[in-house]
Amino acid sequence: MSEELTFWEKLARIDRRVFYWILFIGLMVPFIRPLGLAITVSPSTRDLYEELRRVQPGDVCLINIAFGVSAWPECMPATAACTKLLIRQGAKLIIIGPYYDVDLSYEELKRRCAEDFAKLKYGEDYVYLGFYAGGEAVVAQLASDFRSVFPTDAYGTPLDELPMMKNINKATDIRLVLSSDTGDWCSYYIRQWRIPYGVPLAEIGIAMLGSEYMPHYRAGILFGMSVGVRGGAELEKLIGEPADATIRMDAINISHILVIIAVLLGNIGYFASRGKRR
Amino acid sequence: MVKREEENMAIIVEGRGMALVILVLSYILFYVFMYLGRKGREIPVRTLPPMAAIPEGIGRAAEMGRPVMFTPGIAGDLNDPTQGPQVLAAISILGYIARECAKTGVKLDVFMPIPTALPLTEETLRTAYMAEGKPEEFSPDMIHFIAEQSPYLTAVLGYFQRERPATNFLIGGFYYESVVMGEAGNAIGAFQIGGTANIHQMPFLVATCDYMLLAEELYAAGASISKDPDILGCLRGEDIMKFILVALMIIGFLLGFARVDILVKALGW
Amino acid sequence: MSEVLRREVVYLITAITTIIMFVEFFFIGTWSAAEELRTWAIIIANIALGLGAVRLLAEHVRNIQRRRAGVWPFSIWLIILFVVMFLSGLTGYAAKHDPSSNPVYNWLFKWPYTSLGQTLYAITGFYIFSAAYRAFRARNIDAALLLIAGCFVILTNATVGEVIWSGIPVIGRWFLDYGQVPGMRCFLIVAAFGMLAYGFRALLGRERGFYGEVAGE
Amino acid sequence: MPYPTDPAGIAGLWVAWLLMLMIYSYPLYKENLAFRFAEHTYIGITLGVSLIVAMSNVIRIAIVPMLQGKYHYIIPIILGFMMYSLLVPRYRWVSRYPIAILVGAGFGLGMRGVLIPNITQQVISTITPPATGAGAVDWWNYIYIAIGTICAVMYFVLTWEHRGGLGYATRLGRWIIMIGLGAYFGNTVLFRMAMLSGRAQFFLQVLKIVPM
Repeated sequence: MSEELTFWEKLARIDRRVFYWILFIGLMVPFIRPLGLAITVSPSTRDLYEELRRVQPGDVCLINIAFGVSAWPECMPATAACTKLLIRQGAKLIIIGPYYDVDLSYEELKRRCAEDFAKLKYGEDYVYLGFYAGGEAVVAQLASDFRSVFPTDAYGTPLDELPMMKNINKATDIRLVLSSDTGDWCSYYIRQWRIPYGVPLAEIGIAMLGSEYMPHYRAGILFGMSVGVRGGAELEKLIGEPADATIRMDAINISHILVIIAVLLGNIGYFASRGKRR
Repeated sequence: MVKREEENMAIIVEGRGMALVILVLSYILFYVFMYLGRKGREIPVRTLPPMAAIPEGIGRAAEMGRPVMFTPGIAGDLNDPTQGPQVLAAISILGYIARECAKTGVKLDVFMPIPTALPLTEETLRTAYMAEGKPEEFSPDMIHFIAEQSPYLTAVLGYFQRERPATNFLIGGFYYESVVMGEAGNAIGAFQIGGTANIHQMPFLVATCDYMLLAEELYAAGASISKDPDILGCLRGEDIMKFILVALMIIGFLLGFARVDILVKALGW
Repeated sequence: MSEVLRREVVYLITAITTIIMFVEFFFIGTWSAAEELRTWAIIIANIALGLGAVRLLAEHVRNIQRRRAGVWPFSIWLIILFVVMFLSGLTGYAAKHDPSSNPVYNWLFKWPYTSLGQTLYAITGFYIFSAAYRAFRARNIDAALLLIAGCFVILTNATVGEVIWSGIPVIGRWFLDYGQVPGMRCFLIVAAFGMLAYGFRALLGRERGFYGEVAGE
Repeated sequence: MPYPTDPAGIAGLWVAWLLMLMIYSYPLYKENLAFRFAEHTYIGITLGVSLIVAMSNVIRIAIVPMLQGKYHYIIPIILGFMMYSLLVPRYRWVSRYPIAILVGAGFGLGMRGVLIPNITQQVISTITPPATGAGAVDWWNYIYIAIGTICAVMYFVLTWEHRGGLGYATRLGRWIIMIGLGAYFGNTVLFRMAMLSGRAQFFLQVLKIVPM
């Protein structure tokens, strides 16, 4: 170990911390100076957008915020873009979430769509039912009887006193469900809502779920899919309002290029030093 | 306690018939080979390099005079359908690790973020130290509990650089902590053995660990150490089930070209 | 007798619970026992957290008593914070059935707690970066395949990939949509059999490793 | 979140910012007193939060229904407290009873849960040919997935030696697995970097270099 390392060997053994500093600083650059690289819209996002555009005024849509505060950078842009679009289509919204910091996420969602929410009246155009716990069993329960899971909204008002909820109590009363997940919630909705009741469903959560639910999207079980922050950026492009995700895509690009460079350096160092040893 | 409300001709829930067939068939095969194994029938088993490497890892710690760390990942409570069994399998492996540590006198630290698994962990360690004739060396202080995923991760990170374990065992139900622990462990030069059945974390444990128990190997790990006829018999049964599935897939694959979907329908029964 | 109570009855309870879950799944009918047991398990797990808390606090009290170098002042800090958090949450809960109604709890939850959560969740970004640097080296065919698939997907997810070469997203998407399917599918299948066999032994009371018993003894 | 205006909010924001830097001092530098401070802060706060959440869960799931007439919920509550027998050496074994129920429920749900999604559905998807009118590419993918899955499963055959035909199949299986792991790894990079970029953005936002 103590012997003098050649340049190539050093290349294969760069201290991790060098990468960490470069990465952290590199990720800041686009926030200060956006690069604005072009974004192409993938088919799953386009299908999502097209279906949301078919929503009629008065249709009731369910938004499941199944991510915690920690996943805002990844999940919030797509959720916000879809919410804006639905409000502009005249849809009525029910917002729920299975994480106990969902109140914070709901406030953030409202803040990001502030202009749109300003035109709506709580209780008539949208309701926030808040936190629910219990996994798949509760999702099943929700499909057959909303009021058994949420006797009141998040502020303690009984559902019957909310004009919008008058005739809404089960899955078939809902036009479509958007689930933004970091975990398995979409599969609960697939099994408990989509399959038994045929309620249209789309996943708008983290990128890893993009691979997981791709087969469902291809099989037509999900009408569309937004994959992580990239999906968010595509949706922002489609509704013509570049926001958080569009800027973040620049950061993603920089970080991904850095990863590729690191991999190249590692391989160059590895092969060159191996050649030397021989 | 159990009541049946409706009488119906069909007794099996629609769409679950084939699942029941597979379950029963597997159980029969497991049982038959367990029985044969107990009767003394030899069943060869592929050695699992990660299990063979455990003594090496602990020997390394003994030489360096540093501790050994074991953690099962954040996983989930024991009643969690996917994580619970992984935690139990990990605790079984921990029993073996603990015995090796007791033999060589290496300090063992267990980070256990799952409250329901605490009694089992303690019992396992106690038994292991007892079996090696060193019950006095066991202390519940070896087990560190930290609530929730991220604080647990910070505690492990802090521990890595403060205590500098020579060998880390990252075996169990991992989530995002896998890559952080794996890399941070690498940074302190630890020898690492990983294992999980959580598909989403396999790439990271493969990338950061020296040895890795993938999926089924996690549950079968016991066999390659103990040569227990029960475990070996089950393994043989599993292999035969795999051959049956492979045969079904080959037939179905060929029928697919002719667009005959009889097998698809049968499996969906 | 006590041996039976300590061991055999325990295995029997495990086996009966397992079988009740099977019956509910496969056979038509209303099996309230299964639902009930699941709720019990959730209740037990929630109560068990207190046991963890006792252990965690005991460890830090020991740190303080023994003046463990470099750690014990932090152990005091940890215990103070815990007490503040717990009592303020309790007050909030007692007042309005909502711990956040206490301003101290709310502040600690909203700022330090969520921020640390986001920070730790994001720390993986660093480590995945260095893991890629070290692991993605074409040492042999296995590693080369890992490397190729990984790099194409990385460049596909970033929009910059198609700027470099229009073929990258096409290949990358193939890896994502098809290339990775058989590998992932195989893990699903074999992990399932592993669990079936492991569970079967537990059902028969022959897998006792996790009960602290050494196989064959 | 908008930039807070009240003193408590501003203080909170800066505390959050400092704690973030303390944690990142670990990867960016090394373990140090600042990290240790943040680590213990986090563990302490979280223990408080989890206990409160667990307590409210027990009240909601067990105590309230019990007071409403489901008296048998006293059983799981007693079982739960039996776990604490671990602290009394003489009666440690009592904790095995509640664990037996947890283990049974975990295995029962786990085993029944893997049969359809992990086994039958995976086989069905493997042998379902592409829809009518599919092109050559679809058929190639069908062949790749079927042969790939078969070989990869063979790789996990543990009680036969991988020789002859099985040897070739398992080697191909291993390659297929590596492709899967690589693609999965690559896909996760996106998510992780999005999260970290969120923290980089927060770093700048608190300093008011970029708007919140």
